[in-house]
Amino acid sequence: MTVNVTSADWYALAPISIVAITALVVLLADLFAPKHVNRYLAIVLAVLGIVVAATDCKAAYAHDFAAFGGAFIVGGFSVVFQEIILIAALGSVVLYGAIGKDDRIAGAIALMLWSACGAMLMAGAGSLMTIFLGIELLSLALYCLCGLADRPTAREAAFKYLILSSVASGFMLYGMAMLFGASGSVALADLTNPVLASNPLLWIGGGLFLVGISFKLSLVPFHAWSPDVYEGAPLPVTAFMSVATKAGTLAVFARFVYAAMPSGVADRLLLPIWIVAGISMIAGNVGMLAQHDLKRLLAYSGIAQIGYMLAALAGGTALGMRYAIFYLAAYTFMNLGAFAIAALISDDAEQGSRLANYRGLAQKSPAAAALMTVFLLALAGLPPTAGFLGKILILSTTASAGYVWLGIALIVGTAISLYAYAKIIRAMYQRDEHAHTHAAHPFVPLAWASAIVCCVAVVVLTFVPPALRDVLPLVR
Amino acid sequence: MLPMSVPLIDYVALSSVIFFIGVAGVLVRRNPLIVLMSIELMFNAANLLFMAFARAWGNNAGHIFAFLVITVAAAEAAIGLAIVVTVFRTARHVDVDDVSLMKG
Amino acid sequence: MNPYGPVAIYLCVALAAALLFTFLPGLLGRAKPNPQKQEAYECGVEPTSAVHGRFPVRFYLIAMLFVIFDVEAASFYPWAVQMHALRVFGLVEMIVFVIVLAIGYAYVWKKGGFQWR
Amino acid sequence: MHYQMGNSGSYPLLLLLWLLPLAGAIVIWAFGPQLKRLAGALGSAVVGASFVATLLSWHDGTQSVAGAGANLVGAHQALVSWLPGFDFGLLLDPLSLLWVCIITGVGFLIHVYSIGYMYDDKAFARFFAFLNFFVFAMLTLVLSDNFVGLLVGWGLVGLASYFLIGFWFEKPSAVAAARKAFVINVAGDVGIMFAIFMIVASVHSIAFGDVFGNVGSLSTPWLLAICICLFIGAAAKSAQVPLHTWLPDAMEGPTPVSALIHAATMVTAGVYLVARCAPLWSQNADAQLLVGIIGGITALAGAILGCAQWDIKRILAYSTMSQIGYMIMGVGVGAYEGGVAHFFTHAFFKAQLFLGSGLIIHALANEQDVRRMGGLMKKLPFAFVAMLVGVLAICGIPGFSGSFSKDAVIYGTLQHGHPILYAIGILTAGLTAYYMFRLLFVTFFGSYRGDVDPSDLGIRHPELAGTAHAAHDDHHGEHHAPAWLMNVPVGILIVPSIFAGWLLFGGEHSPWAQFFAQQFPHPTLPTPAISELTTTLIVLACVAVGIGVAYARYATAAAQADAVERLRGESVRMPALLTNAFYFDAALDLLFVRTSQLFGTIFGRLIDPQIIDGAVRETAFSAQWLGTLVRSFQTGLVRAYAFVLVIGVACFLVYYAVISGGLH
Repeated sequence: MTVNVTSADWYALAPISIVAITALVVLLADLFAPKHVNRYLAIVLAVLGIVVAATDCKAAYAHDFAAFGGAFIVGGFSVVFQEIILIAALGSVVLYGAIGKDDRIAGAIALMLWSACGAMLMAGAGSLMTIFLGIELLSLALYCLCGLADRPTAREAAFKYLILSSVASGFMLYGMAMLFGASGSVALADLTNPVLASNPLLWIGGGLFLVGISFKLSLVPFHAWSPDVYEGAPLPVTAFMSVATKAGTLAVFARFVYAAMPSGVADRLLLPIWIVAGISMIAGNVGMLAQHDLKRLLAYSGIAQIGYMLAALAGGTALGMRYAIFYLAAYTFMNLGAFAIAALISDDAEQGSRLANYRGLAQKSPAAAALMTVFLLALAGLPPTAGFLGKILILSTTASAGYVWLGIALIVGTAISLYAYAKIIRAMYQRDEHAHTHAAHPFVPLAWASAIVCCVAVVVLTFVPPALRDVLPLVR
Repeated sequence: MLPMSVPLIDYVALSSVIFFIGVAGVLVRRNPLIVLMSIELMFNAANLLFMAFARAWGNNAGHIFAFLVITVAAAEAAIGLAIVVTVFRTARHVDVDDVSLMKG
Repeated sequence: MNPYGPVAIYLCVALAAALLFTFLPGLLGRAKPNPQKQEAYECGVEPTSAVHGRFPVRFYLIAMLFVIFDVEAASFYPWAVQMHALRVFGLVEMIVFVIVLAIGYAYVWKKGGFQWR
Repeated sequence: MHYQMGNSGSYPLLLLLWLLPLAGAIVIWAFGPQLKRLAGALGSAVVGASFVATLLSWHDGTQSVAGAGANLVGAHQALVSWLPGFDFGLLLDPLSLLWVCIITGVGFLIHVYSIGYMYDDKAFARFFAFLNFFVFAMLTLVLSDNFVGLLVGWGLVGLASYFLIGFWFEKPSAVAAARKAFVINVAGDVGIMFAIFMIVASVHSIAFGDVFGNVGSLSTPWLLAICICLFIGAAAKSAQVPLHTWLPDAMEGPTPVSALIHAATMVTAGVYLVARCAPLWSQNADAQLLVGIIGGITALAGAILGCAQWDIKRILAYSTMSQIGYMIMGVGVGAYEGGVAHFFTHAFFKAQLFLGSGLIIHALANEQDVRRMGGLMKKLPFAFVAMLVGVLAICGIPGFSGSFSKDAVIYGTLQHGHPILYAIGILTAGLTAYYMFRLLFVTFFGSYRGDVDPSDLGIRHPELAGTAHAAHDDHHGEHHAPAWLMNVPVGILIVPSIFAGWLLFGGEHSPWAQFFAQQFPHPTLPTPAISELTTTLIVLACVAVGIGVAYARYATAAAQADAVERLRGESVRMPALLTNAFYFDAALDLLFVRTSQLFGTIFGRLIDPQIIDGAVRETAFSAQWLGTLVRSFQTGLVRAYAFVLVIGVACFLVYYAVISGGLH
């Protein structure tokens, strides 16, 4: 047996390698650089690395190449997801730079970058092994990141995430072993063999695999971890987690749906996922109603939002895929933007995420309140934001793919969610006599910049759909 | 598939027994260390399955996967231990059920 | 019947059993809690005292680091088996692996992770 | 399948008339402090220019291509091309042309009037920025060629209305009214949003042309659901029962705002929406009936409530609500031309009435209670003439504009087979005559009852000058706005208030019918038992009775003699049902606030007392019971979460075991 690894294989991994090496450099710089430049150095190095990786990544957009014998597939599909993950990483690193503590900033940023590596690996993963490696790399770094705050809630979040995520990984791994047993190969492409349609190992294994996916996407009833973990984790980590985990896992799921399905089983194999997505849209939005912490509320919101994205994939149409990616991109910006505003008004104890603190925000900082309103409108799916058009697009594809009931769940869920978002907006524009300002962080301009960029993106995406229009992402 | 002296189904049965001992352990035990051990049990049940199928199919990918899982499981155990220590350092009891500051 | 049919049945039954055993004690048993019953162990090692007294965090830390570096060595095994087939690629790959490991080692060292205070 | 509406092409004038008010708003907003009083002139000028551009594009808007089918009338200007089915553009056809004419034409007059009315306001420039912004938003609404553009305009006019109702934000009542209007209007926006969701899910396009062209492919319940959602938006914007409660409160805004937004243009957006979506409504008789009934109820309820008011602007607000009820009833039953015609004439005479009442309020130092007016005929003769013409027009006195359009609506309901709505229409006409003449008699007849000394009228409050009377005091002249600024627009409005209705003269051959020949569906209708002429006579009889009763109660010599006591006694005896406006506000409060609090309490007790107590107190939020249901699953215990997870896995596994055939 010979192994042929060419330079093309290495180029395929280049963006991930760049991010990983950046993380190592950030750590080394933290060891050897003087203390007072630590923060600057870590942020600058990380941002530089991410930008270089994103530039490098873009070049592969028009390619279609299966590296390492099909274990890692580069093409429009992986590039789009990797870019979204890099954007999430950039936004979160900037937020961490804005509000994080000096002494652990390098470690946190390095972990975040490694976590992004895992998600990027998932975006291009073409074999069960790469998927598992990506998920674990993503999760292991996130366990540590969750605990990176001097609060008992942060430690608790890390603990809960660790236990529950490991259990879900266990189920997923067992499912992967069964899929391997069914096809005799770890490549996703080999699962398309029509003979497998009658093999119970494929069905049970596929089911357990989908359990793992559902957990990472935090679909009801595998969602229980996400509100607690989102609430407990440090704010930039929550921002990162809410986007990167979803983006990576959605890529894996999409590839599984579009490129790893024996003919004729997709409807039956994926039905539970669509049901669970429908339940998530309703339950996630209902869960938002009674929350009084922004991070927790956004966790429930995320549960519903991922349901919307899955609804676009239902039916497995090419157009649905494009719309799901569009919505994911829009969601990335509105979510990061909302977290940036939360970071803006947050103090060291992160009381900024308490909804009570948003009362009277419009008096203290009209700009922050206005930006936050845009993000909330986008999350609710109201015009003129990308969230509105994303939802319209998803509805148009869901109905034509024959999943009208998912469309109805989306509409009902949206109706419920309006109430919750309106509550925050109302609170922000209430007059509050006891309004007090928090001690500002030294790097708050970074959070402002990130919020403004996100706001522009959320509005501009409405009018200029990204280049997805020209090249349908390649899925294999 | 290659012929095996012990039928493949026996490996599958054993591994699922181990797996569900792990699941039950996570559900019923209240000591976090034992919960972590139960999770390791789930991972190793999957390893056994990988090995059995790799042998049956004559495909080394299963072996490699098992090595990968061992490495990952070790990292997970280390991180898990670290988190458990930080969470319970100030606690009076080492009990999973005591960790419930956040809810709703 | 398909050869994997029994496994499918088993999985369902086992899962049901796991859930059953979780529920059943709560349903059947009369709840009369007392401090002894509330403890993680009804018998064996007493967990309370160990936490309260001098807690050897350092010991755990060193143990954790040992586990990681020890198990990473397991990754050498497949490489050793396939060394001749992998040739230069394998060598480069392993050097990268060792470098990454070394950076981690250096980081732990510099941060004082090995000091027993 | 793609259907084109309007002749595609490049229409720079159309773009110009649409964007001019936006440019005006931006410039005035940015340079307000430098512009000072010029802001008013600039604001008026851009709207006036927009009106001229509208007249110049008249031909574009009415052009039709011979033999090209009924839809190809008007001008279509593409703007932004998005994904297939999601293109944005402007459409100028007879329907939108009519609205644009009113928005810019009447809008221009009201802008000029505002220069005088707001002359001494410290936020003079800001007012005109908002007013111009409103005009732009309203133009976006009516010019859009697709549902999303319409919704954007729909939301923006709501926003502009919010700003302008709350313009005097030092008054808590104004802020409360603005918030109430905003909330109800957003509820309407959401209704339209859901309609768009359903439309896109079934037609895959947002363009009016595509939706109307494919209306045959929609199932009846789906179409009914779309129509109902659209009408929720229309009802909220057009103050239809039971979403009307914001309109009377909205009178807290400055009077020109009431005239432009809450009488002439914005509140008729619902009429526009129903008329625009005529192809949808025509396919579903149930939806038509619903709209017709709601319109009829609103017309009647508005008229009854108008009889019980003493605030001059609230009387006009209820009459607006009632008249829009007529329009909605007309377009609802399918008498589109009649309903739209009533919008056209109403815009003139209602603007006239509001601006006339503004003259009075301004002259009396912001007095709005008619009980403390009286005998103003001699003091404010110009205002009297203006109000008289408006009142005659709204009552449908033959020859005045309102008579033509109102009769068209009333007769239309009978033509389309709704005798009950026909009766409601006639009854409402009588009531309208009663309360409008009541307003006229109480305000202008008899002797003056107010605190302000009538001989000092307009002089005692020089800071409020710029009125008909203050103009005589030239020693204040250079400090105040010239009186003509307010009088000329009112004078100009008298002309269309009288003559606009004559366009309807001539039945099927009238200019009006020819203007809309290609716009609306024209089903052949059976000839009703009662002819049009008879209808007019019946209406007239009712109007005469209404005027007679009003005269007997308020204008006879006996009634004049002890007017103060009589009016006070009448206020005291007024049924509580009427003074509380049929308890609509209380009912809405009960429905949405109290019930959710009740559910919250019940669920809180059932599930977890601690959670709900803490949550409710902390966020002061009342509808959390549903959320609490979900929260109660989040116990915070890791093992419980794992347990939920494993149950999920069990459900998955059972499904897959069954589906895979492994259990066979």
